[in-house]
Amino acid sequence: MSEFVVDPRRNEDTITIFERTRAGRRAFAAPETDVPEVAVEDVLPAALVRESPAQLPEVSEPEIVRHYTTLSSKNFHLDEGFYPLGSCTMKHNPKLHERVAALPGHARLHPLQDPEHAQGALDLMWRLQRALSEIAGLPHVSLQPSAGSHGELAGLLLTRAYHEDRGERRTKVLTPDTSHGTNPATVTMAGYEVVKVATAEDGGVDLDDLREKATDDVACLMLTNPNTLGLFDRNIEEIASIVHDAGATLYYDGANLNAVMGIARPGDMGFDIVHFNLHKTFTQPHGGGGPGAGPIAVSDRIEPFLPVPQVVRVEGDNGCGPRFDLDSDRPKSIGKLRGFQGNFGVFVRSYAYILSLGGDGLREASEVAVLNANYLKARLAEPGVAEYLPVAFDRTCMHEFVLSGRGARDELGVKTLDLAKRLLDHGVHPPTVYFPLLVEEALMIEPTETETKERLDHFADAVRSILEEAREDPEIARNAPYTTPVRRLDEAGAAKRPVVRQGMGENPGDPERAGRSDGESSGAL
Amino acid sequence: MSEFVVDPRRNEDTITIFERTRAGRRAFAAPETDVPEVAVEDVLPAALVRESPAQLPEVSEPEIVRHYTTLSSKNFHLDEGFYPLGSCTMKHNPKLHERVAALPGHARLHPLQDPEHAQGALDLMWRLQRALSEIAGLPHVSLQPSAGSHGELAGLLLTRAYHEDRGERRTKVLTPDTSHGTNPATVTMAGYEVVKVATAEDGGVDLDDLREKATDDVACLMLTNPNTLGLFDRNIEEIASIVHDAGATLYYDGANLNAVMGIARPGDMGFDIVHFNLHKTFTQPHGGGGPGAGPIAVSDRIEPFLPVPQVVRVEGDNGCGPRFDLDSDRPKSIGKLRGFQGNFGVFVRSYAYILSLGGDGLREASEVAVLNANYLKARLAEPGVAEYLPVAFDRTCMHEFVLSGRGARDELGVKTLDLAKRLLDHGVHPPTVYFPLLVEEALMIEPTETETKERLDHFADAVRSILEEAREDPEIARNAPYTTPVRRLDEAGAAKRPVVRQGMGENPGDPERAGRSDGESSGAL
Amino acid sequence: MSRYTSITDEDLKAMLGAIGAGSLEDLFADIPASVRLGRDIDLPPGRSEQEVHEEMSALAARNRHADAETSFLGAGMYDHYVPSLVDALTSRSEFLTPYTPYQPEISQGGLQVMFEFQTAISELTGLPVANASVYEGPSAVAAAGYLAKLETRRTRLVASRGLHPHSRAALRTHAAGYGMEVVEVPLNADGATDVAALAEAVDDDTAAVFVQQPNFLGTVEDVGELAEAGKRTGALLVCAADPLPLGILKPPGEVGADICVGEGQSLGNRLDYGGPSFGFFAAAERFIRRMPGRIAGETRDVDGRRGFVLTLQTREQHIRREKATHNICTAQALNALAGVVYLSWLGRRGLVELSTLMLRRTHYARQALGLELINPGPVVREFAVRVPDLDALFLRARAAGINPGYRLGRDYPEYEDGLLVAITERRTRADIDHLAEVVGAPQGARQKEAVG
Amino acid sequence: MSRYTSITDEDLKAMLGAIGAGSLEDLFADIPASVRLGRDIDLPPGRSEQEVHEEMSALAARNRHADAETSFLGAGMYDHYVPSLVDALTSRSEFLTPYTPYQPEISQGGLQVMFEFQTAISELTGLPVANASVYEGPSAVAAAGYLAKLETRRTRLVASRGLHPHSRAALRTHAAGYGMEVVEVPLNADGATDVAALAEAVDDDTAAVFVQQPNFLGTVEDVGELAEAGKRTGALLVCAADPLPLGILKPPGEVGADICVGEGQSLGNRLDYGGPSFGFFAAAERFIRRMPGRIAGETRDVDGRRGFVLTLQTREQHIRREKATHNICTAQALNALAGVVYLSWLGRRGLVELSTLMLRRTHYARQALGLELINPGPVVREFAVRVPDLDALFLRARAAGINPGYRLGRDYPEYEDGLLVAITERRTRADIDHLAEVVGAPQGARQKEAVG
Ligand SMILES: Cc1ncc(COP(=O)(O)O)c(C=O)c1O
Ligand SMILES: Cc1ncc(COP(=O)(O)O)c(C=O)c1O
Repeated sequence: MSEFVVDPRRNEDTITIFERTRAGRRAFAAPETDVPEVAVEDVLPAALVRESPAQLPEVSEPEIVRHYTTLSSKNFHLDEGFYPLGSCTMKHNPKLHERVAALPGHARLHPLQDPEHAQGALDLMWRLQRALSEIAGLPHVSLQPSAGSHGELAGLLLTRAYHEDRGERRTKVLTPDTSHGTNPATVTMAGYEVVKVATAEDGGVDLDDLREKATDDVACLMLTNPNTLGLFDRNIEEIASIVHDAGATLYYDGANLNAVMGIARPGDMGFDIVHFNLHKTFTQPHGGGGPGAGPIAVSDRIEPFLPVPQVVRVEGDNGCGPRFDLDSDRPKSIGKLRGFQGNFGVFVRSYAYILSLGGDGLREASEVAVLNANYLKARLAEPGVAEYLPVAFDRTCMHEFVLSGRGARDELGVKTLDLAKRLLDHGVHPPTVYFPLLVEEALMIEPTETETKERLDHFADAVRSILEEAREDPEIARNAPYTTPVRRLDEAGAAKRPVVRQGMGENPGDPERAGRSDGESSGAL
Repeated sequence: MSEFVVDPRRNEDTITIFERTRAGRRAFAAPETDVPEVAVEDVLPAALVRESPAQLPEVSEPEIVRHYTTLSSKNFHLDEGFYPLGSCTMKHNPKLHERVAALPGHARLHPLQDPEHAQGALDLMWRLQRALSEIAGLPHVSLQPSAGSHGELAGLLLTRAYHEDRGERRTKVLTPDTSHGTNPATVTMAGYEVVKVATAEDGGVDLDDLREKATDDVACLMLTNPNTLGLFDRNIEEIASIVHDAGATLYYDGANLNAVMGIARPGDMGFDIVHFNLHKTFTQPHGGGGPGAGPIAVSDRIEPFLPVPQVVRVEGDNGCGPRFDLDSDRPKSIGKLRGFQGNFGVFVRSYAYILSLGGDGLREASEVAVLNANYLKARLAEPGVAEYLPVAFDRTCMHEFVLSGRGARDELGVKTLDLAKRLLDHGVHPPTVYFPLLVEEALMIEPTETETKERLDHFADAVRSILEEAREDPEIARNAPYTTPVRRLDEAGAAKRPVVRQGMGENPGDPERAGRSDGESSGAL
Repeated sequence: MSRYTSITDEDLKAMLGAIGAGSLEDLFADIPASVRLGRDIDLPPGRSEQEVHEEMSALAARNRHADAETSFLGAGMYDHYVPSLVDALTSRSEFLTPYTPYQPEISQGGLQVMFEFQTAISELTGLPVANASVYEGPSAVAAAGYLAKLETRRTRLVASRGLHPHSRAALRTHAAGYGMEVVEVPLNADGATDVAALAEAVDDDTAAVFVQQPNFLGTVEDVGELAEAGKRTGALLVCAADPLPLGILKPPGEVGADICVGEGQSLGNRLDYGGPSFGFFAAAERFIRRMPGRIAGETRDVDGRRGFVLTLQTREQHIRREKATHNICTAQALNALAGVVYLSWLGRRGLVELSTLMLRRTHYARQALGLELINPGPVVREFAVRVPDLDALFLRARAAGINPGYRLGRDYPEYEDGLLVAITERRTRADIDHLAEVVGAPQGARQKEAVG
Repeated sequence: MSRYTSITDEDLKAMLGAIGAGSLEDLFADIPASVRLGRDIDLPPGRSEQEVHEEMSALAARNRHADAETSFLGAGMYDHYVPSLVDALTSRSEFLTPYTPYQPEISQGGLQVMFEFQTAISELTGLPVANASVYEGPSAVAAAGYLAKLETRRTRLVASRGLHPHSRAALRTHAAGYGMEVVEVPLNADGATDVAALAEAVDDDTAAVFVQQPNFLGTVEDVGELAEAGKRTGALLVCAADPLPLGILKPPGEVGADICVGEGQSLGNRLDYGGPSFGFFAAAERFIRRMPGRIAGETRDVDGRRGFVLTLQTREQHIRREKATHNICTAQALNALAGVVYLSWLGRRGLVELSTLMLRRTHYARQALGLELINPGPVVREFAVRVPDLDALFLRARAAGINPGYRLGRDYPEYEDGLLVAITERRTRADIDHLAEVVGAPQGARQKEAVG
């Protein structure tokens, strides 16, 4: 049966909201003008006035709703199925969090409201700080950074301020070759030079290489533990002492904190600075690329340099309870990383999560995350799979693990990319691919604790069936996917001749556009 | 390429929430028990206590969310595309309405709250009553009925009470052969006998037949105007006088009110009782089969019999504003059709709609609804379509129109059902089919005012292309649909051996169930 | 052009051209001038979304809702906690905006939900067949009366005074239509249905007997005993039930009820000042072809894939017209969805845990208030007491931010001084102690310390 | 087992078996005992959804939000009406729960949204290339400084004091990292950037000049004039802009701005006590390969179908690592979605209508208050006045349920008695007159009658 018979809509092109414009349509109605109708020209110098209006869409409410609803249905999402995207901790996003974040007392609170009328918000931030401090095992917290990499930057700016305060100039920052791209990028932005540290046989930091490179011009070692291979570095204490002996700070990239909550704490491992990804470990929904929040926890020696403002708790005198305030009077502070108090809406969700799970629940989350990862690792170590996708470092993993697609590529001619694309046809999100870089054809798999055994089994079965299928006919995987709204896209072409915005006709109702839209009326809805 | 390659998931069976059970899983956590832990057996006689718990699902929150999210994606819905389901008025459901309905002052108000603490709700109901009264052209309104057919029943119970109050016994109710099924069904439930009235050449009521049947044992004529053919009955005044001369009431089925708001009013046409479908004309979302609301408007002579309670407005004495109250002291009332005050949440949405559109907007809605219907009718009267789908009664239509699939069936061997099923592959909802009964292979098409010209054109083009396709190969339509989650279903078998609930194993974790679920782990997610 | 319509002047010209009409006006030529309105509807002009939102918010602000006071109001609708996932799922436009599933191929979501809902209701009531919802509680009772008429052709309906006053009223109102008489049976001194009087009341022309579990006073009825007495002469036993307590109470279907109906609000639905919620309707196998409303059934498609359809439609108005078993068309699908999602959330054990918590707090409250009991018998979520000076109590309670409950005198002259107090999982021991304090119960107050 | 996990005892046994581990404990063998916590985290035990909801509601109740008072607070975030369709669409889990679109075939929704967002931002700013969002306003300013450094290799940044204090602070904080000095240029007597002083301040080592439109006091700056003065020595002109007033103001890109960044909250995002919202970043064509953050581009798939992908990724950290143009990874996709949905809702004409309404009410308010103006020049949505006794005004205003605005003294010693008043479409003439009355402006009061 011809593809057209099977889905007449398949031949259609998607169109943008701008292309739905018809001059005169509108979704907005302005509130009544209840003041004198001064003309813009009368109060603004002509030179400052826009000549022709911005070419925004002209579409009625029903069609805006349909446009974005239809677009949404082209996204794979966490509420649809398994999403084992390594390093991203795609755990369930509880619906309660959206409800409490939407309470007017939270959602409609102005960031510059006097602290005396924002006591609930400040108390919430204070409680979240205390909870994160306890989880990290470090005494002081700033919630300000906007995401993980913003937290990394804060960490290095704090390190610089700390050393400068001691009259030291340090120029280098060490990062393992397994580190996430944001680490080296942050180093450069913070004005340091990156020095790579090698990885040892067992997947941990190569201690000899570290000793060699931990010179007195090194400001910091940025580490992820468990690291991006999903392995806990057994030598963490040794590493800490080497770094501290060199007078450098030890930075903890918290992206993998989901493995160790309530089990081991970065502070107890010797880390000076930790960032949290509230949008990973603490269930802020990812939103297709944000928002997130990257609070940091630090040791006493780093505390004086924390960004402003800091939430402070003022004990209530004569019987009345404590008050909360914002303190910006911190002479040694590195200043501000962003406006206002940070991504408060994210704090609300994460604090609700901590209340829901409690101390025991957080520990259980980490235990189950590690259990699920090791079970899936075991399922993928079965014959029929392991030959093609050997695990990169064969150790008990923590919350995630990394396979190498070398075998599949060499023996079946199916690259990791092909495997990932074919997985799309099985209704699951592929793992993180081609990272970490030191693993050839890497597949980085993080199931998280909120998945069922059935989901893990289904994924393992899907991988197995794809490999079986590839033994028969590797072309099937090489040309996958088949069931998605679009199939493989020309990324090279997109980068060579970038089209990064909608072309606009002379005016929204113009022929070119109309042309587009006849296209539409013949089907592209 | 085999279908399995194109979509490995296609071979899977859906499973129910009950089949996702694994003993011990849970989404619910109970609030703390802060009172003495008396045992159920100690306070309830054993004879009254349930022996084994109800076999509800045992599933965690993430999997409940995925289950119902995945199910939802198997529904075609109004926010996705064109939904010209005749007689159902599938107009856009403004998102504002969901927001205001969810305000705690509305959503969390107990129905038995003292009126003095429910003044906002009673004021809203009062205002909605006034607005509906003005739109219908009848002085009195009761919001109580739960849907259109409940309103119909109210209308006939009122008619009965009215006649009995005058000491009359009447046994028959007239309905045109074009009437909706709820009309005759209501007649029987109200204890009357149905007498059919014929339809004339022009699609209106056959006056001679009406005169003949309008005897003095007739209690009421139930009419839809415009009728279910989408035609306005030009003889409405004549009809009214015939009915009234017979001493019967004239009932207006308001399902088609969307055609005439602000243009003509049932009260002015001579109707005594009108029901509104707030879930059609006034945008209450249909919810996949409700909720709705079927308020009624009546003339003075019917008013004494209206259901209780009635919302009353008490003018405020000495300067303070009016108060609102509930009046149940109405001796001639037919009583209660249901509990409490009716579907208040629906009233909130419909009142917000009336505020948004205003008098002028409501008229415009009807005008555009009629424009869209006549335009689509014209597009479907073009050669290539009209031969196969002639319009049933060739007159200017109102908000909807009816085509006959006779031609397509006889010349192409494609029945209206086949055409409808093939439309599913084009991403639009089919029209209402096989109703009204007097039109062979009927297609009843109601675009509503909130559709764009592009949507109408796309639908017309789709119908044309299906007919063209059928000229080549009628099998394509006969075997359609191809792109839906399931294809044609065995309805006869379902009715012959009804399976209307999930079979349950001995206990949720039992083998049978587990069996089901291995099925799941091999794919059905 | 309004913000919900899309016809531009250009569109209008083109469309009128295609129609062959000169103006919009022409399209209404069939409407006689004599019935034209000939003026604008007398309503204020349309307003912006923001302004409408402000107006609606101002109205809402004039209601004292369940979060604005500590409320012990029940009497048919209850202030239960509705979990977030219910709102998250029912607000998905895939569930919110479709019509009744007339095209099963593109309605499998809604149809499977109905099938799951029917299963859950069947489990709760102990009856094998349930429909996909009816309007709400009292009209469901009336629908049961109609089924009894069709089934037995008899003309009398006997109802316990323990049946919700609104249910009895709706039954009378509907029965007046289908031509039946409703007789009431009193409650005994313990606030339970008087079995002897019930046995008395039924005769050979009695089509059905109606009882409620728990009854309006909160008394847990011995449905088995009532069934025995009520069915002597071949009448059907109809039990109206609050579905939540069925988590721990004997399912009516197991002790002789032929039909079990009820109000579904307590299952994940909002208070909404009384609606929309849903009614449920479950019955014994033999009534399956006499049931009102939609029923979803399981089947297979041409490719052998499992699927669901609306089934047994030959009962329904759109097919059977005047011979239909009921006239209902639009029902309460979205509310029923909330119900089955809520029940899935509670789960097998959660339902028992929640019912047990309510039972415990109810018993705690009953003695904490220290008032004379109207129904000393077994209760699970609600109970009735006599209050010496009810008006005074209401004044004190209101001042304390408490709504003490429902005045039984509104419907029961025999309980002029009666107060009906409802307990849910939202009413904590502290709330109950606060009420006790206001009531002036010494021990109520004492327990307060205990909690503090 | 928590309500978010699903591993039953049975599952656990089976899974440990498959792993070949004796216990959960075994899986953590790699963690040295010496760094084990060895106790439970010191946090209260987990609670039910209902209890958490109550706790969070109690916290929220201790905040005075924008509906609980008549607020004239702005200063970077504004109380605009967010239409319902924004919430309805951003709450769809298809948008809410996916990660950054690394697999374009199953992320076309998010990618096309980015493309549409980029187009809208480009239209507003008058610059051809925009990215898919950065964190928020002030850090976007800092990101522009980093681009200027990479582009020019110079070491000085010159910032007008009209730039938001938080933007200047963030610029200093980040510049300390990438090694640049920040110099400030004062405002003139009219509350606009002092052009002469600006011309003075720039030299051959100046990488970029930063101005804001409208500036922090609400003054509409003559960006063209500032660009001329600021770019003399080859520095880039960076304009931070409030996107909403750009509906009527000259797009910075048309008058010499090389880069336009800003805070996007005013476009359909909540106040959220300061975040999350989004920052936008637009620039001239020649900077496209130096932009920070994600950029979506249009392309075709193997079947020739139109599609979108993340493009120009060789700028980004995951590919270029230490050579990346910025370290940003997770940005603000969901907030940017709210932004483009909001702009689609406003539409081509609505944006102008809304901006015009704000302008008119702002001018009405400025004279209604009858106070000495700090910035007599052109304003559109916000203005600064001197108040003889600010503390007294705040006391009176608070008592009247009004939040009169922002105290400039917090950041500007030179405006110790300054009050910054913001107007949005939510502040009606009646609200303004009420404020005027509290301020004690005779004519403010007079106009009140006029409205009444
Ligand atoms: C190991 C690691 N570090 C840092 C980051 C950056 O965090 P964010 O995306 O919140 O900036 C990530 C995110 O993918 C990560 O996986
Ligand atoms: C003409 C007509 N009358 C009555 C009804 C019944 O209305 P409801 O479904 O609200 O009971 C309908 C609904 O389809 C209808 O189309």
